[in-house]
Amino acid sequence: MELARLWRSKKQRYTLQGEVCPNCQAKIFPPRDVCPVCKEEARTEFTFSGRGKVVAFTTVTQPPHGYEGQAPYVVALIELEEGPRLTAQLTDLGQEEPYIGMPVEMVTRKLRAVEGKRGILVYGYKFRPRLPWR
Amino acid sequence: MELARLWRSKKQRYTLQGEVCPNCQAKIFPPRDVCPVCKEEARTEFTFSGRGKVVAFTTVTQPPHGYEGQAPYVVALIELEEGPRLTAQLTDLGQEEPYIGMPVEMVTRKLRAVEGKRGILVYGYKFRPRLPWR
Amino acid sequence: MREVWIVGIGATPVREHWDRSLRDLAWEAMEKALNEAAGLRPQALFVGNMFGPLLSRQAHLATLLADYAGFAGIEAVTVEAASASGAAALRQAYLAVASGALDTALVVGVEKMTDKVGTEVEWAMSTLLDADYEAEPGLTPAAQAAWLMQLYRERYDAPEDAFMPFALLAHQHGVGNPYAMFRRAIGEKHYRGASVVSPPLTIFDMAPYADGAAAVFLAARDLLPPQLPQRPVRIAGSAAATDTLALHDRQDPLAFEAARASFARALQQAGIAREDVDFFEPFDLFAVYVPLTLEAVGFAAPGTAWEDARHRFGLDGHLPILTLGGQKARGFPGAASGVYQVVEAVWQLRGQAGDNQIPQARWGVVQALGGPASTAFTHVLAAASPEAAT
Amino acid sequence: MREVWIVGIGATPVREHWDRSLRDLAWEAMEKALNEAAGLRPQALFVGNMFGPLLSRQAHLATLLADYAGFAGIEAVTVEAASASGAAALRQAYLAVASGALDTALVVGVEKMTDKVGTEVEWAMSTLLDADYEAEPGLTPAAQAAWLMQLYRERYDAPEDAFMPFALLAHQHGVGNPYAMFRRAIGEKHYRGASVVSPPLTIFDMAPYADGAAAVFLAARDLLPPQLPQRPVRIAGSAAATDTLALHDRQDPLAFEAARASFARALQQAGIAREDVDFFEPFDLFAVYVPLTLEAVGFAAPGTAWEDARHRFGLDGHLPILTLGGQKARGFPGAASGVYQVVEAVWQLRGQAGDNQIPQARWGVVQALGGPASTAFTHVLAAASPEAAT
Ligand SMILES: [Zn+2]
Ligand SMILES: [Zn+2]
Repeated sequence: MELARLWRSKKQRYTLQGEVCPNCQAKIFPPRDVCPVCKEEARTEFTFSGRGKVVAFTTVTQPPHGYEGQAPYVVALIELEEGPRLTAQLTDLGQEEPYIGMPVEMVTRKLRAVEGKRGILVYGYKFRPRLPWR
Repeated sequence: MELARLWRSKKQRYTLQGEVCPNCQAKIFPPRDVCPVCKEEARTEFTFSGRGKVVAFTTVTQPPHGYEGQAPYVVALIELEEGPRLTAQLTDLGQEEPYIGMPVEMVTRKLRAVEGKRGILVYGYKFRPRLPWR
Repeated sequence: MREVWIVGIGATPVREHWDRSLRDLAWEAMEKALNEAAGLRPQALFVGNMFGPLLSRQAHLATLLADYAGFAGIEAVTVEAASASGAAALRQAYLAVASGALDTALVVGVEKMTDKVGTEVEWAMSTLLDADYEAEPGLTPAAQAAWLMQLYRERYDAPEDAFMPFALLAHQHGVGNPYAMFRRAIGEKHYRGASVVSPPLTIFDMAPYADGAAAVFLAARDLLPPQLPQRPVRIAGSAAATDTLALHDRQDPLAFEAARASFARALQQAGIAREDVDFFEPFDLFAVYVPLTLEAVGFAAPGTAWEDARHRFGLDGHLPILTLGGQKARGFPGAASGVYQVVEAVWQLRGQAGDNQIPQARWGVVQALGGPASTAFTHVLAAASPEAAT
Repeated sequence: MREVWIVGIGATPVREHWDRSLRDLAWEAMEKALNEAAGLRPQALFVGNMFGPLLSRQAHLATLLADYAGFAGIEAVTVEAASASGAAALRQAYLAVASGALDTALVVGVEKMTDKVGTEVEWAMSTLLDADYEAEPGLTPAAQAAWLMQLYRERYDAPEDAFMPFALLAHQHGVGNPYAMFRRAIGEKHYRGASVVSPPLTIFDMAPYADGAAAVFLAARDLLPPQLPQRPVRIAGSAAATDTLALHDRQDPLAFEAARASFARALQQAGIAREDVDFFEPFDLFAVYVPLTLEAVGFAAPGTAWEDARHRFGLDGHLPILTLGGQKARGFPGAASGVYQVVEAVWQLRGQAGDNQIPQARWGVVQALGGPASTAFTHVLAAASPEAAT
């Protein structure tokens, strides 16, 4: 079911909403209430641009239950232009091969079906290739 | 899924197979490799008669996932005539109300459907009323 | 062994916190406890949790919480002992500090019971039973407690409402607990009209499932800062015991032997007698556990704990119990419960229990159970000074 | 703190034990360990397990196992720290005995990875990641290890087969381990032809999921019976550390900082230098963890551990590692792995490692990781006498 858990992280998953530290200006994603840089409280909301680049990537061929329909899919370590890194799938690759340093941008896509709830889908961020100057 | 786990306990669930302690003759159910009475090793198989009586009982109206179809059902603490106690559902009660001391006997019945595996059912022991002299 | 003291406590209100995650709840409790610890930093984090993997897809929780809190690399483990998990985490932290290996440690009990609903939560609760021989035939912890009610009444010829006083007492005391889920006293009419879960057990014979986190900061005696914002409380005794996991394997289902054994050992370590105990927090996940515990540890003769119970075990009674509402009124946030009990006992020993304050409370005893005393953890807590709380 | 010694060990073969349950496997390991303990009885049971609730519907496992083993009421808890759970259980047991609260304790790591199949097991493995920000987008531990391989090769300009020596070494050493799942050496051709899981990671870059149980019996020094059937081994150092749970939150994903910190603290406690270590058991759930660990703890310079690795880290090398096959060849029985590592190190320090014996082994270091060194537990084990194993 997990509906409550998924509902809670909606803003993060739909709009890359993180935080900015009011003390040291560090940008924070995923959100955490303590700034990882200066350890001060950091609850000021900050929405990320969604632009970034690929740091590492691979393809999942043995997926967890619930992700069978999408496999094989590409999952990447991505660095946002504001600094933080996150984990996301790459999408809309077409014939393009991902590569280290590939410029990408965030889009909202279906992630998976919620187990036991026919028809309830989880949406969230994925990243697609972008032209470097966009 | 749980198929391996359920397959393992087949003999216990289908035929009440337990153990008898070769040292102190204690009858043991559910099976355990150490005799709970004398602490010696006890791996000799012993099949119980399936006759017993109700020690305590209640009705489950808020069942775990997988048991919704059967609820409300009666679950009882049962003492076998060979001594050990076990947990089982009462079945075939008809219009009879269970009571403490009610004589019962073991039957094999469907317990539940295995999650995620359409059509795979778990069978096991339940107990039904018996006439005291049977 | 070194003396171990509680120098900070914290907790969240107990609620259905749909909008809050495990990490979020845990951090609120941990931050409050840290704020009382006068600048001490924890060298280790001990997490009590049982349903993270099943209900929130999250194992490896201790590392997540240490990371989220910014504790920069300290050691962290999760401890599980069913519904006593929070108390089990406290005991491991206590042993680590008592050993001299660590000077400070933070304990947090946290649970999200409401991340899934209804039958999924009952599935999770059923994992606390013997999977193959109790859960598989469809037993639930509530049904098991219903058996105990039936067996108790049968053996002692007790009346139908023998367990009522413990629910009424808890709800009466919950009024004074700012973190409690239910802060209204209930009457006999409410109790008798409650909807049945597993007869004879009704919703008033069991605690409501809920979310919450509670934290306790421990320090070795020599580390105690001279200027603590709050009076510290000493852990004078700590003990644990088990019994058969399955109730059907128990010689006598009504003998809470693990409750008795861990209580006796904890008091022995503290060097006190049962008569010295100023208040007792038994584990009322199910109301029937309370008389069985009181009788096992010797606060009542077998079959008699329910008699005149509101008088004997109320705040003005000979032995106050469930002094801030217990699980019944505060709510049952799974593994966090055992830590909430300690937080509440610390309020009493600091003199911060408000309307529920036990005068001159010096010795408080807290006991958490996993299942029907399949596991029992007992801690004896001592007020800082001979004057005690007032 | 009191000295703590290992007086008994036991384990089951590592296999897909379809026909055996958690309690059955655990009891085999515990019974073997008890049989070596010359009549000592455990005062507590510490269980390392992470997937009981998810894969076998069984929480409250420590009480079940204490009950099943006939330990009549002793205290029991389950300890979870992801794939390091077994080592975490050992550390809690060590602290309990070191503190003086207990004289003896039994540790058992047990896991049934095969009670469910394929995607269900991957779901369980994914709970070890950050549920909301790693697992939800579909990351798996294997994919995360593939990133590390890519990052390592990128940074150090390492060749495609940089991780091959660690797989070959493990399989070569597994031949001599009677409990190992795979007892055949593999060649470069096998390695290069292996099927891909998450490129570049193949099935030879990761350990196979399996079932098993391993147990270790601890006693305080003053309790050591004069006539032990086996030479005891001393726990000379024990330490743990954490890092960020999510790899994306790590400053430098290739810096296994928790591995470094816990290794350094454990050696410091033991009073030895890195040069004194006779053999090392790193945690090769994924092959890439091995060079990252060797470089973090200082056994190799950054980016160089793979070079000439079979020579340097073989049984005749300067620092033998994975001396009985590691996770790769022995198999990865989840939480039990950390206890298997200790059992194998004890064989070395007793001189019972057969064809794989390290001559004159006096100091062995064992390290278990939860995730990519999100958690690290290090134990330093010392042979009983200065003569050491021969
Ligand atoms: Zn900052
Ligand atoms: Zn016997």
